[in-house]
Amino acid sequence: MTFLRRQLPLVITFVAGVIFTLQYYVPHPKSEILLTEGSLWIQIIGLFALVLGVTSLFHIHAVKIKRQEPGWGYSLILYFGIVVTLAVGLFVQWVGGQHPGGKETIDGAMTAFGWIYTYTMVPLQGTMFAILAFFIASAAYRSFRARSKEAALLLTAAVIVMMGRVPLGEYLLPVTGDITLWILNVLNASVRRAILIGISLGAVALSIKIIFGLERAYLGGGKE
Amino acid sequence: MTAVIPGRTLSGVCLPWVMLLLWSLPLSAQAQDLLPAPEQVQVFDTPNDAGQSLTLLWADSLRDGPGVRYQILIAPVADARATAPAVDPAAMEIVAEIPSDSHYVRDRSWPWWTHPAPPAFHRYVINSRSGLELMNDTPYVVTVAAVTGEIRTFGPAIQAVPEPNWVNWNQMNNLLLLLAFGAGVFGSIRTAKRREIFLRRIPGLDAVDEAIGRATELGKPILYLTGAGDMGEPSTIAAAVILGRVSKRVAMYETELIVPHRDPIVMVVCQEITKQSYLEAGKADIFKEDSNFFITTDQFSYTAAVDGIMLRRKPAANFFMGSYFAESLLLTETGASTGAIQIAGTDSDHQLPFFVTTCDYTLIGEELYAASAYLSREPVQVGTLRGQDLGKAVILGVLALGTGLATIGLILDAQWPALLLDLFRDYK
Amino acid sequence: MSFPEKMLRIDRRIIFFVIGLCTLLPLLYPVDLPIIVTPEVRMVYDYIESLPDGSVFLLSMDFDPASKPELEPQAIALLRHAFSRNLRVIAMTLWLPGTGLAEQTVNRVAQELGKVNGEDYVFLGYSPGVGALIIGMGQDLYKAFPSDYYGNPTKTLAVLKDVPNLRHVDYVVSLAAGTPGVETWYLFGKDKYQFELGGGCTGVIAPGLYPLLRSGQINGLIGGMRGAAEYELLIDQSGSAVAGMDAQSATHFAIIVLVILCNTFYFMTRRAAARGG
Amino acid sequence: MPFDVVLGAWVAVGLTLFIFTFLYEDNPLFKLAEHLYVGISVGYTIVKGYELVFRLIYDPIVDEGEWSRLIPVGIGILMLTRYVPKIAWLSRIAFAFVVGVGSGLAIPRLISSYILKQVEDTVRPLVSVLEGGLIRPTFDILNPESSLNSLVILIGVMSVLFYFFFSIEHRGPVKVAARTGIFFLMLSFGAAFGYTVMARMSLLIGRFRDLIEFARPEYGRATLWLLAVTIVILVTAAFRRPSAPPEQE
Repeated sequence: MTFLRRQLPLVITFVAGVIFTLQYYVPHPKSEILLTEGSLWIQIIGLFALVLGVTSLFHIHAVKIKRQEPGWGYSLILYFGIVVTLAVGLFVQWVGGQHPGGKETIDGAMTAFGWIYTYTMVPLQGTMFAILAFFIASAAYRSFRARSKEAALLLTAAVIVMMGRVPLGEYLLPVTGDITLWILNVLNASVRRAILIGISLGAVALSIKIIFGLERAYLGGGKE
Repeated sequence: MTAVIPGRTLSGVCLPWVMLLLWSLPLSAQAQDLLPAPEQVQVFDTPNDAGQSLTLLWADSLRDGPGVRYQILIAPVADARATAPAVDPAAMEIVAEIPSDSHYVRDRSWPWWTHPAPPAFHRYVINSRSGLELMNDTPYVVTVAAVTGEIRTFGPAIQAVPEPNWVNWNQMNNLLLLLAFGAGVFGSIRTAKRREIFLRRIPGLDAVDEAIGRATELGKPILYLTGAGDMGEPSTIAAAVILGRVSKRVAMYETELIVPHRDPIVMVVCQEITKQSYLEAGKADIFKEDSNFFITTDQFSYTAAVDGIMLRRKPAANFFMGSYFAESLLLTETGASTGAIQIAGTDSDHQLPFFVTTCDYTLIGEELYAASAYLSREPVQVGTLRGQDLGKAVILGVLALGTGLATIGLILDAQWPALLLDLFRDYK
Repeated sequence: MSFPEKMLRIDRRIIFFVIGLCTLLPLLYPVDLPIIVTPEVRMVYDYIESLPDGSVFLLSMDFDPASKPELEPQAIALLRHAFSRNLRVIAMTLWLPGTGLAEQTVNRVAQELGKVNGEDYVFLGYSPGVGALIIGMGQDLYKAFPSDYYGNPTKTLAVLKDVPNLRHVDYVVSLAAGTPGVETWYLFGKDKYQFELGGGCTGVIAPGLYPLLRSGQINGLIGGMRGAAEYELLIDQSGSAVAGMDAQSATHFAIIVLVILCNTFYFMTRRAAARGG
Repeated sequence: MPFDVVLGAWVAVGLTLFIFTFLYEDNPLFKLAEHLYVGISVGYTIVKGYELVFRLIYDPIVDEGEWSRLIPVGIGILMLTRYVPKIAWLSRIAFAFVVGVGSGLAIPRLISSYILKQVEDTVRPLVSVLEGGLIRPTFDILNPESSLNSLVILIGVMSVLFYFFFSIEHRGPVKVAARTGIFFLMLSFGAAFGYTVMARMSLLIGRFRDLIEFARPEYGRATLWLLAVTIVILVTAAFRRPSAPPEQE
């Protein structure tokens, strides 16, 4: 049993990792078939990962309601949202059409499921992120102070790009458009490139460690 | 790189040349005077691919110009054993007709170890497509003809067999670098297990101690966030390690610690780490189980709740370690408004600008990993960091040396710099 | 507390109010300032212009409703352009919450230009797997997406005839609000299947894509609402992005003024502190 | 205007305003909208997932007889054992497979796209071939391909890499290089900040445009009415708060 619990996952990771690394260098059709099948498998397993994410949220709020923790009423609202969306998405059209799942439109006409999506989910998510517009403004006011050389550089680059990316800035000071493009294409590109190289070295090192079983944190969960 | 050359010689050079010597077609003397036939023709299986493809190479010629075109012709060989297939080139199927000043070897870049022919040679790749299916392991006769007006002169017809290949030699530098880097990382980890490896001190860690000191002076709590990631992300692991250090200090000073989580598993791990730190500091008696607690996995509910904690409890120091998304600004802005010292550490590069502007100190990207390796002194972590440094050192060297070589190469019009430069290029 | 100090500690809700006003007013009373087209955006436009009739164009709308104002105008402009050039359009998304948005956008533009689903375009919808999905499409499109969003088998669709995999796609554009997005399409798609790739993205991730632009890994980049506005100008159909640019100008200048004010107050307090010893 | 559109407008406006109240302070209206949002997104994900089961698993097996798809289904089910403590270790097998394949797929591709390709493009000759075969450095600052800009990029990439170098102390020339790296980093962060301002403002513009649209008479002036209602609720709540116990969450 210990082999199954401890060693088997490591063996699987090792074998899968080595095979799919080497696959890249092998153009033979057999290796291509392996790649096709492998990617399809991951695609299907991805579906279950989706379930995993959803059930954990379900669980957390169920506990909250059960124990009547502070704010459990909001958890009820959350459940209400789930149930209504599910009911509308799965059953309303199941009765009417031949499709098994929820479609936002059928033959160009919006369905009830599409209505929920368009008039609740879209504005809610959109607004949640739109709030950041206000916070970025107050962050700029609070913290964009030329306290040091570094801060001054950051602030100058930010102000130039803010001017160079909008018509009014380019209209008042046409040169900001050119400077913005230069900052983005040259200065910014070089920094991002260095970060990309650094991060990729880190990611490759991590992947190698995972394949060789030196890094096992991803296995997480599952008490032994 | 010696291992590379057989592949090239086998399919790329020897075979076509043997074919060329074996057989060629007589041509009418008159046509040849007007329009010399294509010379040095080579036909072979396209190397480094999945098969169903043949490559044709032939020398450039003085006749190449606007008036002349090339025809590529192909015919299947009925009997594979025949060494000299009796095919009339005029009866072969025309695959393509191309202008004579196109399709050069130089149109595509090759590393020196698979370079098929001089750059000025013509190159045409016959691929399987609708209307023309090339079968693997089936011989074909291929030739090229020069055409101008009514005159057509044929090069030698050569037999070749398309086949799938097991190795893409063009990408061997990729594999080589992978192996070298892997060896570097493992070597460093081994070294780290045997002896102390030098890591420079990360200035951010001083800021951490200072912040804890100030919170103690003020008698206010410390807020520590571990980010949005799960235990599989390196940034979360680093955040947990740094939490160990922070909680030890906090225990010594008997300051209050608040650690709200977004991932239940991370919470459990961090609870253990915190408990251990209190034990090590000899303050197990004041350890509180509920200093680590879980809020919710949802981005904005979590953010709103943490913002609420900041506004009510007014912590003297806020730590933001791990990976963050759009919520970063909502957190740090609220934190700043309460006047707390804020220290961040993240590899989420999209959010770095906000941490850098709104926090007093930020561990940028890899600095977070370095800080955690510095603190934990765990050989695997330290060794990996050292291995990555080796990789960076090599890249730095290649960038400096390569730029010099590339410049000299261009000025002198020399090819030899490619011997090094090609090793660090991406080929398909 | 001195005046500059007070100003530095101003209630942030006042700033919120100013920003709200600066967004609202230009939307109600537009000025229509001229917009300059940048080379990054023009490159995407030129490439689509250069494609012959019937070429295959894949638009991956990798965003969710949170980024709608930035990326939906890009999607609309690109689709209008592709449809008017008579390209065969394959649309899809790597972001599950964006499925409905992507579907509505494609169908709306297709209807507007009289295009027929299944013949001129197809909406594949969402499928899990990210990198594995792209590889799957590169190997065998019909296997990765056995049916389109509406359940029609992909093998039988006229628009996907002779498009068994990504090698037969002429141009892919990913409109990304993060990962998975443009980088994913390069890493698992273009790197192996050798189609041309263009990028569109939100302003947040745009700076991170410049190294890929420079090295030719993507052949153009449409950045944020500004990029969308430029594209709308290129196809000569002003839409919501062009209309939003005045408000964009106003808010940017509001923030620039705030930054200047904050620095003025900051240096005033510093000087006061220096004088006070 | 059809009824469902008008109703949609009212709902959308109401929820939008509820979320915006967060700008004033965290309050029950915001929490209500926020939890509703999480619930609906989860519901949406489940519905889509259900549909995908048919498209990726059920249909290919039933229609095409592709039974091999049952293997990944089996692995996927193992993943779900995470919630059953006794057999939770089985989920490790699924994670091991996914992570193994993922690492394997990523390694060579990362080296190709993010290391080799980036190094390749940084290593450029610091001279350009001009028309007529003349070779000399070019200084056109607006052309990203010019020698000058190639040099700037080289310096930028190298100095930032130096900054992230941990095995040597930052002293002498290394300190100069790392310091240059910091300057480059700050300029790049500034540019990103500026660009992000644009992004966030665009989102706000998008929301405001909807609000303006729904303030029109054909939608029953939803925005104006609901704005009034929201303000009234907030004010009432503000008056009642002192007596209410402090919020816990």
